[in-house]
Amino acid sequence: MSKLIVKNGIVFDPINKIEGEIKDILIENGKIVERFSNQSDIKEINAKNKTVIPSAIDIHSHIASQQTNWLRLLGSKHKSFQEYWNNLSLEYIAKAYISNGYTFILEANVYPSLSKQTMFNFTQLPVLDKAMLLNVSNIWALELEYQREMVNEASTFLSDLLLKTKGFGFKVYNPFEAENWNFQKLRNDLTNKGRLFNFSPIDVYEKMTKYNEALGLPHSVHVHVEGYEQSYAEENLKLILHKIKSLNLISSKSNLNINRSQIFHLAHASSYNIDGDNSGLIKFYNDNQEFDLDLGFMGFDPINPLITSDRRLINSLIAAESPFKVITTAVESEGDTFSTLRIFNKQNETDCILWANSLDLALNIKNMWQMQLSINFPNYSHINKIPEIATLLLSSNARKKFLENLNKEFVRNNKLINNNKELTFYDFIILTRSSPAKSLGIGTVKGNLGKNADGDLNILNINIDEIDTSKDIEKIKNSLKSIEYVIKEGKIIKKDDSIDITPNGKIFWSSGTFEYEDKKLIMNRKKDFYQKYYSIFYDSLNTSIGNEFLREFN
Amino acid sequence: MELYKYLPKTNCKLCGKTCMAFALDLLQGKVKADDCPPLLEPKYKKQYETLKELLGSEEGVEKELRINVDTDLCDGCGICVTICPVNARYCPPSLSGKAPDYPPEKHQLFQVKGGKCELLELKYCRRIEAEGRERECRVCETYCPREAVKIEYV
Amino acid sequence: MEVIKTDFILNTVRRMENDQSKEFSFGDKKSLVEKLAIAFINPKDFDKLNLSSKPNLKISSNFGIIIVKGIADEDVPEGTVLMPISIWSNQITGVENSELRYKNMRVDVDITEEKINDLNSLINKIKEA
Amino acid sequence: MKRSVCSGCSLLCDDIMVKSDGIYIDEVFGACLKGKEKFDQVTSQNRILSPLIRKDDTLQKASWDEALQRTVDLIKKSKKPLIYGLSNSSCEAQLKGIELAKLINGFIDSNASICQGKVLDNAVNSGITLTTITEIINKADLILLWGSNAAESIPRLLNKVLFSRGKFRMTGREIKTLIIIDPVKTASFNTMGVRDVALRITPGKDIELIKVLKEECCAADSIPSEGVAGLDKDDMKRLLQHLSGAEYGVIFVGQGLLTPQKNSNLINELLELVQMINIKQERGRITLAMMGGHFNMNGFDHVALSMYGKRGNLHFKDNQILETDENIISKIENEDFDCSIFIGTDPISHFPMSLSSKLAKKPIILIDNRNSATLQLASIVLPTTITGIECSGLAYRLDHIPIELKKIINPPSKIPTDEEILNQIIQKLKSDGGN
Repeated sequence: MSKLIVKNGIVFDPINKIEGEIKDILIENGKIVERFSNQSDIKEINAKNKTVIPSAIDIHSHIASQQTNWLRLLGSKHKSFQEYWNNLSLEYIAKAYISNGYTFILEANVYPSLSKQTMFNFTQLPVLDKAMLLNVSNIWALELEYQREMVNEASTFLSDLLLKTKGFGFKVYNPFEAENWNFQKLRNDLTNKGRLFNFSPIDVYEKMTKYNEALGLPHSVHVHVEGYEQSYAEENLKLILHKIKSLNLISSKSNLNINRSQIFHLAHASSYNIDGDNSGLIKFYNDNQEFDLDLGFMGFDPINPLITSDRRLINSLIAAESPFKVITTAVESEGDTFSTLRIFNKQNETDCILWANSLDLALNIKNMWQMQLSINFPNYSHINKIPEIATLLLSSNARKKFLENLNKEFVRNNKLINNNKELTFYDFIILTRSSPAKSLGIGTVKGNLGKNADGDLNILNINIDEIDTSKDIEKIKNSLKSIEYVIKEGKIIKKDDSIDITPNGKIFWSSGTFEYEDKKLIMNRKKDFYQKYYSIFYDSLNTSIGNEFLREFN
Repeated sequence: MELYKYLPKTNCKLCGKTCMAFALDLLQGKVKADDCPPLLEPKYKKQYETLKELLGSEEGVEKELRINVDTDLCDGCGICVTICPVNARYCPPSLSGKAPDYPPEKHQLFQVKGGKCELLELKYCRRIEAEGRERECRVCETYCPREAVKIEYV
Repeated sequence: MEVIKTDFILNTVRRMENDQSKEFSFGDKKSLVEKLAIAFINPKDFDKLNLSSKPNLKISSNFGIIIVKGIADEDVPEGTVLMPISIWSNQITGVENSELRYKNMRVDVDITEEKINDLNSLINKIKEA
Repeated sequence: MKRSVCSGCSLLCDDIMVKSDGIYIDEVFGACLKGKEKFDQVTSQNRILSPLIRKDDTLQKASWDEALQRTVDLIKKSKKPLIYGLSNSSCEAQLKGIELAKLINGFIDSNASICQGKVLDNAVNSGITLTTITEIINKADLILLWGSNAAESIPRLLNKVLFSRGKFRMTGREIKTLIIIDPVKTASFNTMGVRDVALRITPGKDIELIKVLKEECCAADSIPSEGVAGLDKDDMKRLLQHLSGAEYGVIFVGQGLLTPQKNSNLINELLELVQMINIKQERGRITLAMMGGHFNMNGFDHVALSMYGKRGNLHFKDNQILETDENIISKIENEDFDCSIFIGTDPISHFPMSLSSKLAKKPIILIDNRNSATLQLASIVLPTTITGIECSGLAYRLDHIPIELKKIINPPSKIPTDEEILNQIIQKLKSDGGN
């Protein structure tokens, strides 16, 4: 069987608290081992004076849902989209991720009715391991469970839904926004009850957090707060965070060795403070370790696709007379989405503030394990911007240089220029590798170079010990830009410029650990609901994806 | 106002009201066709019979309800299955336009089999079991796109 | 008898009973002709053309000519010919600006005693064209 | 008795019940006539059960290996092959079709491009608001059939969208308004109630109606008193009232709207009208739904988009995709091909004579399960299974919801599926040393 040894590399493995040790990594049958079962047929890579790190993990992306196809359709008439995003084809996405050292992606927003499309796309997405989160915040079948606390009923149904669709967890996003059939009138207060429902959005956030912990899923509830990039978002976010905090929940996975300690994951946290003042959020996170967030870096690309369910954002984009058109879809009473294109401009003050927010959070939240680096691909940035983002985090000089090209008004008002804090390389590895793995609950196998973890790693052609990461930014950037080796489960996926996309990746899924004796009764009730109000039977959600693609994770 | 067509339209007021008002009451089951004296005259015989047929056999058992489905015309769209109020009450799937389960419910009137509509149990039809206005139900006939369903009294 | 030539609008449709893709049967070309080599017109047009005197309709467009059986149909508005989409209607539909033209086309309609084209002749026509 | 999915049309009803012993289908419950006919195809005398090769101008039975070899030889000789169809195949087969096109430097497209795909193409220019059937069931109070005869093209559609009783539309048919815009009085007209609106438009004048509605949307009273497109002023007023007053309206775009009219882009105008109404609307929204004919009309669009970022018209050259303005029609019209492969479609029945005769001049490879006009002209015929009955696979419903088709019975005499056939061709081409 296949054996690979990576010799004498300078290893960074934050999960095992290894910071720059010279060490051999042994991989046999895709897993990291302490010693090989026998000494024949060992492939060797000499990593002397090179840096060995786990493969990166993207905790928030939109790459394989139906909405991504609408983006591709919209982009097919824009030359800059085709050139810069290469039509956003699945193969291109996979190659772009691999060349930046990624081997695991989370598709963060899939409607249960469309999950089969995502599964089908996943099987076409080579090499990468992947998982999807189901968006259940608008599902009518859970109407009663959102009104009253019904842990058994909700968890039974949600668990079965994951089993049927092979999802990994849940996303909450604009609860019951679909009640507003028109585009204009929007709810201002999250505590207001819905027009047609006897509960408010805040109930959904609260109940889903509880149900998620009752289910014992690897990942916590994955939350997007409505009104992002708008002034409403800050209030909404505060309200939700304090509400969840008042529940006094603890993570159902905290008994594990490499645990996820959070009960609540906030997606692209950079987009909620439009005024650029993150101090409240930073204080909250420093005080409350049971919350985590991803940073949502913006990259100022020539053109950005945008998938959102946020009407406010879309309305503001339309109002600004965008030359880009919107494809609006309403999916089976599970929610509305909008797909369009947009451009972030370095001379636009708001865009600059959003960009600065990510850095502000990353530099001021004390616990690195509370944060993950994400770019909300493809909404905020192209994955190729990761090396540049790394330099911004590691070096205040790089930051200052970047600021020179931004909106003058913004530079004058923003505090970022005075912040000289710099992250270490070790911190960067936590943000991109270890922390996402931990937050997703897959830290035992991913983002980890310890025994029994998957043999997923990157070899950078750079000796981290010999350089000053805050000064030699070009070296850091180059080593991340052209990663020498990307290895997945012991196979060399990328060496220098050649990328091998033949192996299949696995789809991670989980249905939690919740068991209930009256499961049949509850499921029959739900099936009746589907029978009465949905265009398909509940059982038709069942996906028959081949076992060779699946990997169950609990 | 199909019923009005078949009244004598003389406005003789022998029944105490205009023909139009009489037709409305007739529709609501407040009066019977026999309450119109001119209608019983021989020259209105044909109209009287049509009217009786339209109203159903509430006054006697001399005529039997039939729902004929022309299988040559029917394309099995299942609109009759969905629209039939009796089906809707007993087969939850038909609420969302789905085909009912098989075997059919006891009260189910229609099912689609082999691409054609099939009449199952006529005795639960509203024209037989319901009261008042509901007895006038003829939705299956009204909405059939292929005009394949016919309600008749023979 | 005087020949009446009238301007008509041709529309092609797919009706349940005249769907060629389903009806096609090698062994039963007759039923194919019965169900597909037809054109529906309003009864008033039917009378105007004096169609009962001669059995068939000759429909000609910019793209070609076809002979089919005329059938009176009240649902068709006056001045319109309705044909099921099939190899017969394809004789008079065409391409404009790289798009198919198969609806709302101007055609001339005439009555004729000529025979309805059968399937083999049409297939041969395609082969030989 | 098993619940199954019907692949008779793009509605993909998942509520039909099939009684089968695994070899034959005994009875089908719940499916409409169109669906039933699909099941009848299994044992139809129209079925092709053996590969056929044209020899001396007649089609003769051949062995599978011989037919496959001939196919591969033909493809290898071809410089500009054309692949068309696949709307009656599963997404898995469509994927293989694209792979084949890439391998042989071919041009590939699906039936959607001359049909519902046009609406999506125009959505790029003017945006679009789409909806799905559950939404319509539960929310819609206005159903507009524009140039589409739903009752006959998708028989169970009206049953599901118009007669169903949704969560917010408990009274069902009573609360829903039906508007039909069609020159011909179709079977759908019979489903109208007293409050519904039938608009018998003059054929080919839809564009004028849309233009006036757009003007009326901006400035009141621009409807000429003599009316437009054969409709009088009152009709127009009612139509506009319904459109701008609906809480949730859905326009079903039919074939009648998809043909070009007077050199103007009708679909674009319609989409713009809908956007205008939606921006003005305060109570609700108007959405669009498309009515594909073949059961997996939307599948190819999604497969092609996720693989190459293009909805259709994929033109490959040296493993790269070429920018092209050409479509299947222009390709045939300009005779820019030297061999054509049709999968599950019957172009000779659908294309005008001018195109058919051009197709007939070049060799035709047909992969299909039934006799058709195209078969009469094909050089090689490879029989295939009926997707949705004899093999499973993914398909997209008319509202772009993915539905898994189920295998019910085994195909006769071990006929391979579309996917397997295409794969065999690909493998053989590769092992024979490419083209």
